[in-house]
Amino acid sequence: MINLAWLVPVLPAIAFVIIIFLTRRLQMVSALTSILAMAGSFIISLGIVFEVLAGPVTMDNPVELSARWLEVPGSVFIQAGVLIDPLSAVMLFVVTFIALLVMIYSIGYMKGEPGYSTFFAYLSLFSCSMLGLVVSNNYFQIFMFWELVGLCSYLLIGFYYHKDSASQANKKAFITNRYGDFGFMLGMFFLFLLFGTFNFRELAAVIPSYTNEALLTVVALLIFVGPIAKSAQFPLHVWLPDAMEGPTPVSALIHAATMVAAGVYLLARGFVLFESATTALIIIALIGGFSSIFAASIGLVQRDIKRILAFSTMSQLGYMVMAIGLGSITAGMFHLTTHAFFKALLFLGAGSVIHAVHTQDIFEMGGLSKKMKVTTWTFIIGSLALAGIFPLAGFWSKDEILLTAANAGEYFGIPILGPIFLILGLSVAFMTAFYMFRLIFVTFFGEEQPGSHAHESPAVMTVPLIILSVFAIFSGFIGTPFTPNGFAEWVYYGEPHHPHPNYGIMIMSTVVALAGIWLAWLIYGKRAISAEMLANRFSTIHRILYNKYYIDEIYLWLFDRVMLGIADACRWCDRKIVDGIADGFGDGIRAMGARMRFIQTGNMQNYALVIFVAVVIIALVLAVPVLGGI
Amino acid sequence: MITLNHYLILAAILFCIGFYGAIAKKNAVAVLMGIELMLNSVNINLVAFNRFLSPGEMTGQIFAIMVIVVAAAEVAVGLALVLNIYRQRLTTDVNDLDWLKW
Amino acid sequence: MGDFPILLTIVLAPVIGALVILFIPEKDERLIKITAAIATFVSLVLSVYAYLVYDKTAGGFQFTQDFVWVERFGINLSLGVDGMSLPLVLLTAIVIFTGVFASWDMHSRVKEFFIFLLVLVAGVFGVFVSRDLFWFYLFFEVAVLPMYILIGVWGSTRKEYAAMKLTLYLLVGSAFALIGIIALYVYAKAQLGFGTFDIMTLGTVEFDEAFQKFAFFLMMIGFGFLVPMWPLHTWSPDGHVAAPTAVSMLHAGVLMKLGGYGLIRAGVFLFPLGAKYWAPLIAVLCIVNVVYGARVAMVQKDLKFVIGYSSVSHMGYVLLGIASLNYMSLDGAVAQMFAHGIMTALFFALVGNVYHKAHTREIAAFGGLAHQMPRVASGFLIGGLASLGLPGLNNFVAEALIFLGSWQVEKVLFGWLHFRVLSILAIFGVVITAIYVLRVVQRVFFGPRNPKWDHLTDARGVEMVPIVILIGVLVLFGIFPSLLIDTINVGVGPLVAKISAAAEIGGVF
Amino acid sequence: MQIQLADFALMMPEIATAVLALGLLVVGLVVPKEQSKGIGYLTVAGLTGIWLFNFLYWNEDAALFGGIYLVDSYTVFFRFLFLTAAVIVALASRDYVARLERNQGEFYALLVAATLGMMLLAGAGDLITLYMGLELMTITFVILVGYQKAEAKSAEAGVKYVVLGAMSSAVLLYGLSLVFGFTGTTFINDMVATLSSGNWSPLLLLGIVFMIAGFGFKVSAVPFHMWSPDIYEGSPTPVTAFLAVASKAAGLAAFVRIFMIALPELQAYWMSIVIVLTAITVVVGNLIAIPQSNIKRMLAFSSVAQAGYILFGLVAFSSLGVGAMLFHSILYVFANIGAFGVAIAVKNATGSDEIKDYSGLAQTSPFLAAVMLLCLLSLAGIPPVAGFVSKFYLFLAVIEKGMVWLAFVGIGMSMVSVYYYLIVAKAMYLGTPKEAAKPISVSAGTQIALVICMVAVILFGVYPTPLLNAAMEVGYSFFPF
Repeated sequence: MINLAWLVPVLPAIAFVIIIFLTRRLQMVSALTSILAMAGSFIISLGIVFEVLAGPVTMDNPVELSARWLEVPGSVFIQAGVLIDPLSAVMLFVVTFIALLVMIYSIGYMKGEPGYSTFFAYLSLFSCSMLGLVVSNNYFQIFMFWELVGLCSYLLIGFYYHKDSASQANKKAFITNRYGDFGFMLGMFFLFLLFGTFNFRELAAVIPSYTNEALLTVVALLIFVGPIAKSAQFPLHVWLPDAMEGPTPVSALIHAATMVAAGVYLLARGFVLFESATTALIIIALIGGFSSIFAASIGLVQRDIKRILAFSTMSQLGYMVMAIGLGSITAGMFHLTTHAFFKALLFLGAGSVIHAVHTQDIFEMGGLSKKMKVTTWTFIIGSLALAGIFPLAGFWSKDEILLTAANAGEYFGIPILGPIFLILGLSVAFMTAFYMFRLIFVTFFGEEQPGSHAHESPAVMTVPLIILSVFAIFSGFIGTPFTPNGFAEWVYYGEPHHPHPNYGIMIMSTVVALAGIWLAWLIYGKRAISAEMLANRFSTIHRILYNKYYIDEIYLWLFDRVMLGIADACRWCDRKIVDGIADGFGDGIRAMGARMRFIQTGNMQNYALVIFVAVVIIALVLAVPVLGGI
Repeated sequence: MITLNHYLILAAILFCIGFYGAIAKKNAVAVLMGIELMLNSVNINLVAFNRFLSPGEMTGQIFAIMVIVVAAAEVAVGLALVLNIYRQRLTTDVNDLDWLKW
Repeated sequence: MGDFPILLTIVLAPVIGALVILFIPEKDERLIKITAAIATFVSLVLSVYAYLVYDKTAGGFQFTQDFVWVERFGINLSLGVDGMSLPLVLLTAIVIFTGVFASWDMHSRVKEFFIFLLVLVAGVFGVFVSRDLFWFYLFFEVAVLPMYILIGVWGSTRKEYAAMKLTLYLLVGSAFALIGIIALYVYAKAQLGFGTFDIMTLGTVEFDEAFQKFAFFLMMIGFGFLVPMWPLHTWSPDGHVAAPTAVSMLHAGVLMKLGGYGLIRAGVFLFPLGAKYWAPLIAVLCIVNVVYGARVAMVQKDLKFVIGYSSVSHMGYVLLGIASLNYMSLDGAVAQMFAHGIMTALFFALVGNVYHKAHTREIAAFGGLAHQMPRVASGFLIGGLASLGLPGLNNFVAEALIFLGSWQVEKVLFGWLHFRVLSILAIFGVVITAIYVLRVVQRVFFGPRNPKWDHLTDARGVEMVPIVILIGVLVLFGIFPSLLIDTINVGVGPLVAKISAAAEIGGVF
Repeated sequence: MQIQLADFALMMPEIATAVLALGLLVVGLVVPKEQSKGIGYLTVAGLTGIWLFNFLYWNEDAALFGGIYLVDSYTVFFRFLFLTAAVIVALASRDYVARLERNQGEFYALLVAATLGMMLLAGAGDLITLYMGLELMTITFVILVGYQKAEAKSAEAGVKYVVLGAMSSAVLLYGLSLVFGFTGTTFINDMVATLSSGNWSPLLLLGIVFMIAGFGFKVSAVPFHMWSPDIYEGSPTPVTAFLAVASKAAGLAAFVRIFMIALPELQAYWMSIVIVLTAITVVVGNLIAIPQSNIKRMLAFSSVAQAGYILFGLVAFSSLGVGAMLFHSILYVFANIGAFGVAIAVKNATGSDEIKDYSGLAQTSPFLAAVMLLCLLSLAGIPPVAGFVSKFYLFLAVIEKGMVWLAFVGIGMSMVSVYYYLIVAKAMYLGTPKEAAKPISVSAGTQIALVICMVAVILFGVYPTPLLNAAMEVGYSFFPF
């Protein structure tokens, strides 16, 4: 199966082409084409995963297939390649699996929307790009697919292009990501400059022996700018909440489970570089940690169901980035995997809710648990998983990250880092539990809204929910400290570190999560504490949080005043100065002509005089040297 | 003793007088006369050169005769044109001949 | 095909087309257009054929033909294409063929329009297939004047001003180039003992450093007008905006490339030392092009102005590629010329389509056009994505090569400005490009349906021809860049060898 | 001085021209007015015959009558040039002359006589012949310029031309007299010997200055050009065409012959003056042409500028320069007469010479517009029409001498010239025709003339080789340095 790995991204691409050119008018055919292709990819991925688990393919011994893509003799050789190791195998499985489920779900969710076929075409294109990214064997290729997933994200966020907000949001997403790509590109070029290759394995062979750590740090940080944007880390996170303008399945697939995780994947993939630049690693961890608490705090007070989930995603991504920054790609990737399942589940659940009530404001919902049993229960499972309640998936992966955080001091040789990251991680865990259960209490258990015609979604939507909730519950077991030959033995950097169970941390995280749930219950379930009163007491903080720390406003101001200001200045300069000089030159010549024509007075005696004067002048000019010599 | 230089200076003065007449006189006929003077100064030059430099040859004289003949033709045409313009505009003042300008 | 004069036919097919049109009555518009389409199709087919048949292992000039012209001065009509000019010939053929279809809705003075258009394109073809500098120049100038009339008669928005400006700018530029060419001839004649305008023969002459500096300067200014290099660029947005669709396509798509091509051929190739000396200046100016052009594009109100300034910005990349003077960057420069040509032609075809139906190009007047014109919107979006350098489309490959190439340059200007800083600024240009491209896409095509434009019909039938072909080319060469780059490699290789053989000298800064 | 019959044989074209002129005069008197149309065709036929006849003399190189007349390839080339110009002008002026209330024979006779004067001027081997040719040309032109005596502009132009022409003759003569005096000879070919001894009077330089002024007047080099715009504007258009083209070329022929053959020794003195004059001429001519609104006046200033370009050949002072100059002159004939030919046709139809009245010409009369456009392009020096090729060699010649700056001036000013030529193109192509505008009908003769000009302008632009080779051969044999 591994030899067919190249087919994994190609199948959805074929589906895309077929839909665009052939079956746009036939909605169901388009959907089925998409799903069939995806199923094909899924099966191959599954095969790859089993082969990897069984066979000799390990992180140190990957399978690489490549073809020449672009070559400038003696200067650059860029491959189109496939690199299969446990890292990409896991990722392949996650992406194909969730994509498949989301597509099935979309059959129901998108029913009756205009552009139904197009939607599936875009989903296929996205899958192609994402899978291409996953299997890439070099930076250049990963960069290309990196941008392509951005494109798909752009297209899908703007799927409801008739909405102004959607068309603004997709523009914002793309441009913000461009900033990230800019950094990524610079970093990539630096790598090429230093080592002359883009290939991951070749780079892995040479980077550790490179001595200029300062330069490596710069390179690593530049490359990290890419993930900052793509994985919505502070300060380039602003696009992710707005991206929720897209259809909900898109949010589930792209903006929760897969694409936003690409940043994390890239960090894991290129870890050899980051590992060689310790300073960069610390900065990455700090940014990840900060983003995670930053986003979680905003999530506390949001009203829009998808936005809460979006900030949660951002927060969890920050978790993963932090984990990798702290040196454990195992923890990061593990959390990525489990998170993909339960966050996709949550988004699809949210989609199911929105499908039923046609609003996204949680305070306009309420009491849905009676009408939408499957949705409610799967949603709660997802939330528990996210909050990290034993023994759901999230518990194990979060535990792994907290464990890594606790070891940070040791890892970097700076003892203070351990407690800092541990406390940070625990705080996030607390907030996560709080806002998720705030959401649940308000949406599913609060008072029923009058005139609500909510009803359970069709099976085509609920079945994926159920499948995902199964994974949300059990997927954590592949990587518990008690699992033999588990996740840590597959995906690792350097040597596999089998985690030893740290009961202290397990207990602490559980307590913190339960505390969050309890507080949410107090405020929104039992109403023992008035939410309004809290909001009024901490009105400043509430306002800041609700307005997302005013980051958007700052950016808008910067764009309007600085970017457009410079642009206006340039335009002015172009019209008035550059053009002005050129036109002035032309006008000057014309004016000279217009003046000089009056030499021609029409009086012939003047003409004669001119001849005479000219003769005299010439004679004098000649006379000076000649007579001077006599 | 009158040398070549005297003749040359005479011719030069004559040329200048003629030129002055040509550019200062208002009457077109007078202007043409000024030009005649210029041509005559040339004739003096030619003849004087011939006399002083190569007295055996006739080149200068022939040249001068040619000039005289041609000058006559020129003036004939010129006067005709001046006459024509006088018929049209009832003036021969060259300052008024400036319809063509700029 | 044996000895079939492929290149000559490519050049002459439009001319013959024009002559045939001369004898078609003005009334018969359809026949005129079909004739034009056939004439350009012949060129297109032959260009594609030449592109496919070109022997990359042998390299050098192929399909050569020589006609002795003025023996006394060593002027020959020598035709030939190498890896550098071949893609540009192909580009021209594609753009003009699609351009004819893009002007299918032309209904005023059709006969004259197509005659001038075909003459213009013959000139452009001629430039790319000439191996003789005299003919190179001559063909170039042939292309200029029809442009004046085409813009002046069939244009819009300040057309007379723009047409005059464009013509004068181009001519002034060419004047510098002409002096450069003549000086080159005179110098080479003294060295060789015989006069020649043959580019390869001239390439063997060792010009001394002072002369190289002087001559390259002339070429730089001359072709800089064409490219256009800041601050010699203002003709181009005005010209683009005023020109009728097909002319905009040809103008932005191909004519500007004459500048880049000329600068490489007659500048860098002949005067590697001069190129090294002046490269820093080009580099600095091209950054202004890139960043400043993109900035100005950001605040334009007219759709065509946006594209016009985007061309200024994108041609800056070509200049950056040239200024970096290495294999990758020069490859990229040529590839960028090709890619930008296709992309911008696509843009203009689409804008022309919209303008023809809506009679305005004011960005603010539009909104939600994707409802009425989904195909145009998709096309425009793809063009926009190409413009901002999205992988999978041709422009990305070109820009990436240029960036990669310029990244390798270890030069420090003014004693403090590392060349890489310039590269970074250039790369930042892609961010700004994204901003203005997406802004336009969003404002024009997205948003709520505007009933005011309900009468607009989507592109269909003949109108789809340019859109489909141009997008197809963008995607084809975007996914399989080797198809393009391998050919360009063959052309750029000898040039790079020559550059590296030349001594290292300090730059102008 | 030995007079041989063979010498007359070599002068047959001149003699034939003289006979033709006289014959036309007689025929014009004899033929009744209604049938006088044929005189134009007779002229054309006669001139064409002489033109063909002239081919016999291509490889001659002889000094006739002891050297007062030279028949070398230079002379023969200029004969071709003048005859070509005369034929085309005669063809193009058919319509124009037919409208005149005058004896048609006179007009053509004068035209042919002027041609004869030019041929004499080009072939003159000594100063007296030169003067005779010059005056024959000038006086006939004076009459032609004032030919429409009833029209105020024509009459005024006539007076101006006679006064200024005579004055310039006087200035030139004064210079010639000094040159004669201080070289002791009137034979152009003999002067070198006197001068190469290195023993010459400074007053000779004064003579040279006067000669420059005199010839400068004829070729209308700035600042001696002042007459030309007024006279060009006022003259009957066919005369203007002929004047602008042939008279200028004739003046140039003599100018170049004297300065390059007789005075190369003094190059150091006169060359700098000529260079400056050339540059000024190119600049001023082009600049003043910009604001003109009358097409004839615009073309007048453009022809002033053209004189500057032609003088590049003299400035280059090389065989290449002479060749390029000859080449440019003959191409200039086609381009300029073509442009004036269209002006004649338009004037006949609309009665106006104003550029704005050319509005929409491309739609009403596409043929005329095309000829005008191509000819103007040729004047501007834009490929693929002929003017470019010849200017190219002029610039080549100048740059070969290291005067890159002059080439810059020349090319830069060419671009300026494009601007004002394009104003005409703009009117023709961009403008809309007036309501009542009808296609302009032109007679067969004019059409033939225009077709000749157009074909020549395109043909020699694309394939200049034969003509260029001929011009270069003349250049190399005339001035083999």
